[in-house]
Amino acid sequence: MAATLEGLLPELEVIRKDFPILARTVAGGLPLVYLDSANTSQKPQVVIDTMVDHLERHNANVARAMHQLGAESSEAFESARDRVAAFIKAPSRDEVVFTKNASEALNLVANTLAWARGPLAVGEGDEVVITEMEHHSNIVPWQLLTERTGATLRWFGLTEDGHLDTSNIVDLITERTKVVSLTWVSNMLGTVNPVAEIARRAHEVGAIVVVDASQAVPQIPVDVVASGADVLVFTGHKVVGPTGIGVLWGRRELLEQLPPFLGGGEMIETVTMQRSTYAGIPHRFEAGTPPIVEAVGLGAAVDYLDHIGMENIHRHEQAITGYALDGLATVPGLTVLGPLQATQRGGAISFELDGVHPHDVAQVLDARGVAVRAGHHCAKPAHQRYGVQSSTRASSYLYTTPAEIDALVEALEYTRSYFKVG
Amino acid sequence: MAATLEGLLPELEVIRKDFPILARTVAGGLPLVYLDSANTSQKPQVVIDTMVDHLERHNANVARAMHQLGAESSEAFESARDRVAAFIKAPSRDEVVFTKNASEALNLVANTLAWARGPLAVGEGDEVVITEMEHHSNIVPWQLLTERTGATLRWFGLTEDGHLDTSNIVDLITERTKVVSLTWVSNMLGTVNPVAEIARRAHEVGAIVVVDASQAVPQIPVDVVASGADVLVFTGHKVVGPTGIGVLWGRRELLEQLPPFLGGGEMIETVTMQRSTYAGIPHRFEAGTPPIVEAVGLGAAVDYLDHIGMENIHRHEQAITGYALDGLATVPGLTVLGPLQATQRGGAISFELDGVHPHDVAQVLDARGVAVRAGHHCAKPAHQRYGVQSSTRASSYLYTTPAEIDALVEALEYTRSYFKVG
Amino acid sequence: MSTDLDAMYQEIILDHYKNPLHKGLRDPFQAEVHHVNPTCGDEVTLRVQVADGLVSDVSYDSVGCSISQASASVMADLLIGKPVEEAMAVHESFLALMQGRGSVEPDEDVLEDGIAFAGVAKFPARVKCALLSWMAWKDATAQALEEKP
Amino acid sequence: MSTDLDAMYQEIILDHYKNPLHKGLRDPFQAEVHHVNPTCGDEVTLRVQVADGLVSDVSYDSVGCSISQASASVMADLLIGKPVEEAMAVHESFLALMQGRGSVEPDEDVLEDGIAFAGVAKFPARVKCALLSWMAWKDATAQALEEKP
Ligand SMILES: Cc1ncc(COP(=O)(O)O)c(C=O)c1O
Ligand SMILES: Cc1ncc(COP(=O)(O)O)c(C=O)c1O
Repeated sequence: MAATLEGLLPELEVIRKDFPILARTVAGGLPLVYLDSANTSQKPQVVIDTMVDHLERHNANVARAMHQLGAESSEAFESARDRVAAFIKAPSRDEVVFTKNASEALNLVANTLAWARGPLAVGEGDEVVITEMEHHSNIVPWQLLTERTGATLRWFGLTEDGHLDTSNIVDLITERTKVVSLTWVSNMLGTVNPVAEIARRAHEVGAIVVVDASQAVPQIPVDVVASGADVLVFTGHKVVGPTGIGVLWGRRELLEQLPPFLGGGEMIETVTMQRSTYAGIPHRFEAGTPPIVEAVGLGAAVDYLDHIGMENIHRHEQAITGYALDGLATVPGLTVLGPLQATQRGGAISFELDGVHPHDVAQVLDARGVAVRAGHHCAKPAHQRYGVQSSTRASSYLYTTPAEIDALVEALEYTRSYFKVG
Repeated sequence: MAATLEGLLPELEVIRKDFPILARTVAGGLPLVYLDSANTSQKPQVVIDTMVDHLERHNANVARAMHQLGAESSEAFESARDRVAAFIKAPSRDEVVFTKNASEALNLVANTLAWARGPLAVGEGDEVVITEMEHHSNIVPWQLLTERTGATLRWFGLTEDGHLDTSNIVDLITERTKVVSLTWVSNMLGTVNPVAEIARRAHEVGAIVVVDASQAVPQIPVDVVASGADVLVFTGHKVVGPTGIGVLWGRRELLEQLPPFLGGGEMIETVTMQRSTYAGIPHRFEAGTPPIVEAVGLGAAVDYLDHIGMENIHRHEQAITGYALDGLATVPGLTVLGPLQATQRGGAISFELDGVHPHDVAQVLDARGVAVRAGHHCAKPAHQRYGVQSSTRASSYLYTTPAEIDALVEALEYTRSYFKVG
Repeated sequence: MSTDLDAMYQEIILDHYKNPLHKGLRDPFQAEVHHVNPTCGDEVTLRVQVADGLVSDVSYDSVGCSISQASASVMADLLIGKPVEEAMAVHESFLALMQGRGSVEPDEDVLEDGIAFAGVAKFPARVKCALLSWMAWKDATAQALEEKP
Repeated sequence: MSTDLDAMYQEIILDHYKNPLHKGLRDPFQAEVHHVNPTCGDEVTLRVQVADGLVSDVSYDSVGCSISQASASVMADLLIGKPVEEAMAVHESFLALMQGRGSVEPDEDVLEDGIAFAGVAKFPARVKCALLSWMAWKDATAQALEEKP
C-alpha cells in the first residue's frame, strides 16, 4: 500500500541519502525514524558542505572587508539574500532581512512598532489582533508591546474542529486595529489559515499584516506578495538550513518607515557621539556581524528545496500526512487535534492517547527509534482551548517515508500494550 | 630576528596547520597573509569538525525534544554553556546567556534597561557614560536608550596618545550615572582600558558597569568577577568560533532583575492569552530556537584556546604586536594611531600612510596577498577625535607569524612606490 | 532497547503513578506553591505544613507524566513525618541521584521507593519531570519556615 | 597579480585623483546633497545647477580614496553642459558598467574617461567608491528638477 501512495517524491530513497543523519541508528541499533521536523528539520549534505567550504576557504567578515576573502565572503552572504528573495518571490532583495530566528523577526516588528512615531505608532486605544493558535513566539512579543504601550491585545478564537473562528472578524478587526499577526500554518493543530482573506479585512481598516510562516515556508510554495502579508517571517533551521538564522521579509514602504531595532555596526550611515543616522534597508535592521556562514547555509538550503521543487514537496507532505492520519485512526484511544483532512493542514499532527501521558508516549516511541515531540509545543493557549494539558506530535518532511509512518503506528500500539491501556 | 622573537607560541607552524584557510593562496597564487583577525578570526579544523559532527549525527532542537537526538543536542548545547562559563570564570553557568553576537548582547542590556522599572530604570535626569573610543555597537544602543527615555549620554574623551582621559572621572561618573559602558580593548586604537579602576568609581555611585570585551576575550585571560564588570559581552567569531553567536555574562542578581528582552518560545514559564510569566536566567533572555550548532562550535573554540592557553596566546600577541610596531616604524610617512608600546595595547594596529588613502593601501596590500581592513572600523568618533577620516588596520592573532609582519611591511613599502609617494 | 525503558518504568513507579499517595490538597498548610515545567507544561500545586521541626504534612495536586506523578507520590510519602533537617537531606540525596546521569548509586535506606528513579537519571529530559515536585517541596518548605521560625 | 591592480589604477584615474576637476563648492546651485559610504566613511557634498534643460553646473567637495575622488572628477567633467536627459543616460551607462562585475564592455563614446573604471567593476568592495558621487549627482539632480520644473 505504502509503496503506491500517490504524491510521494519519486526518488525518495535517493533524497534520504542526502541526509547523513538518517543513516544513524538510535536506541541501541534501531534505525532512526525522525518525526520531529516541525521542531527542526534535518540538513542535507550539500548544506553542511557549503558551510564547511565557506569556513575552510572563504571565511571573512562581510561588508567591512576590502580584501579578497572579504569580497568572497560578502559575495556569498549577499547572494544568499538573493536566493532567499527569489525563493519567496520577494519583489526586492532589499526587503529580505536576516535575523537570528523567526522569534527575533517577530520581536523586531513588535519592538520597532513600540518606538515608531506617526501613523505606525501603537499606543493607548490601539489594538493588536492575534489568534489563539499562535506559537508563543507570536504571542509574547505582542503581549510585551501592548503592555508597554497601553494598547490592547485581542485574538481570534478557534472552532471545535481546529479552525480559526473568523465569524466575528468584523468586530475583531476594526478601525482601532494597528496590527494583525497570525500563523499561516499552525505548528500544533496543523491548520492552514485563510491568510489572504484576513489580510483583506486588515488592509480595509489600514492595519499591518504580519504572517508567521515558520511552518508554511518549509511545506508550501510561498509568494510573499500573493500571501497578502506586509511582513512575513520564517526560520532557517526548519527549511533544512542551519540554526542561528531567520528571515524577515517586509514591504519596502513599511520597512523604510520603521525605526531601528538593534543599534551597532553595519546598521548605521554615520555616527557621532551626539547622534547617528541609519543605513537603508535591509542593513538598518542587521546590527553587528550578521550570521554569515548561516546565511550561506540557508542559501544552499533554499537551493536544495528549489531543486526538488516546493510543489513536489507540498504534494509529498500531503500524501504522507494523509497516510499518517489514516494510520493514526487505527490506533484505539488516539485522538488527533486539529483538522482531519490532509488537504486542510500541514504535516504536524498532534494527538492524545488515552491513559498515557505524552511524555510517556514519546519515551516509549524513542525506545523504538521513533523521534516525536511531547509537551505543549510552545502553543499553550491552543492546548488550553481544547482542554488538553499537553500532546504528542509527529511531524514529517520531504524525507519521510510511509514505512516510517508504519513504524510510528506500530510503536503507538506497543506503547498501549506497554502501559496496559485499552 | 623573527625566529628568535621572545613570547611566540612555540609550535606556531603546527598551530597554523590547524587552520585550513591559512593554506590558501590568493591574488593569483600568493600565500594568504591574514591580518584582519580583529574583524573576524579564522577557524581551526576542530571547530569546523565539531559543527559538522553535530549537524550530521546529533542535530535536533534543544530543551523541547525528549528523544535521543534531542537529548544529545541539548547536552551538546548546554555543555557549551558550561565550557564558556569556565573559560571566563563565571561563578555560575546560569549567568551565561547566548546571543547572536556582541552587538545583540549590548542591545539586550540597553533595551531591558529601557523597560526596567524600579532602581534599574533609566529615565530623565539619569545619565549613561560611555567613551569616545567605543565601537558603534557600544554607542548606538546607548544613544537609542537615552533618546528614548530622556536620559543623557556622556562620555570619556581621549588623550593625545590614545588613552582614555580619566582626569574628569569624578565629574563624569556621578550619583546621576546609571550605567557605565566601555570597551576593555579598543578595536581601533588597541588601547587597553583600566576597567577595574573605572568600575570601582562606577560602583561607588551605584552604577552598572557593562564591559565590551569583544577584543579582550580573544587575547587576554578573562576573569569576569575580577574584571569589575556587572555585565561583560563578547562575540563568537572573534574567538575562533562561528558567526551567529555571542555571549552575555551578567551577575545573577542583576540579570534576575531585568525584564525580558525578546519574547517567545523557551523564555517563558507559562503563557496564556492574557499574560505570560518568564523562565529564570539564562533562558529568560534566549527567545526562540537558540544558535545550537553555533554554541557547539563556540564550545569547541574555547576548548581550543584553553588548550593552547590564554596566557600563551596573550604573550604571543604581545610579541607579534611589538614586532609589528617596530616594523611599521620603519615605513616612512606611516603614523600609528594609539599607544606605541605593545604592553599597553591589544593586537589591532591602525595607521595612516601619508599620501595614500586607506582603501588604496588595502587594495595594493590585497594584491600582495596581505589582508587588512580599511575604513573607520566601526569607530567613527575615535577617528574624528584624531582628525582622521579613515585608517588602515592590521590585526594579528595566535596564528600570526613574524614573517607575515615582514610581508606587511614590505607590501607597505611597495604601496608607497606604487603611488609614488615620498 | 527495552532495558533502559524498563529501568525507567519500574513497577514501583507505575504503581505510584496509578495509585498516587497523598494526592489532593489538604488543610492545614503554612505554604502553598505552584511549579511548572516550562518545556512540557506539567504542573504541581503543593502544600506544606511544618510543626515542631517536623514535616507534618505534604499534599499536592498535579498534572503530568508518570514520572512526575510517581515522583510526587513517593516524595510525599517519604517526607511526611520526618524532621525538616532529615527531609532536606533526603531531598539532597534525591537531587544527587537525579543529576548523576546514572553514575550515582542510590541509598535505599535514605530514599526507599525513591531508588526506583535511578533509571530516569539517564534521560536528562525526564530528570526535570522527576524533580518537579521535589523542587516545589523545597520552595514551599523554605516559605513555611520563614512564616514560622 | 599586478594586472588586476593596474587595471584598477589606470593612469587616467591617478591623474584625476591628483588633479581633480571641478572640485570645490560653487554657486549658484539649486540642490546640494551630502552622501556617505557607511562602510568606510568616504563623503561627498555635491551641488547641481540645472538651467534650460542642461546640467549647467556640478561642483563638489569630498574626502575619500583615489577611486571615489577620481570618479567625482570624471563625472563632473563629463556631465557639465549635457542635456539632463543625456546626462541621465550617461549615469545609467556608468551604473551598468560598475555593476557588471567586469563583464560589461564600456562605450567610450558615452563614458569618455569613465571607461577607465572598468577595472574597478571586478572589485565589489570598490564599486561603492566609484559610485558615491554619481549617486549623489542623481539625487541632487532629482531635487533640482523638483525645485524647477
Ligand atoms: C570592540 C568591539 N565591540 C563590538 C563588536 C561587535 O561585534 P559583533 O559584530 O560580532 O556584534 C566588535 C567587532 O566588530 C568590536 O571590535
Ligand atoms: C509557527 C511557529 N512560529 C515560530 C516559531 C519559532 O521559530 P524559532 O524558534 O526558530 O524562532 C516556530 C518554531 O519553533 C513555529 O513553529
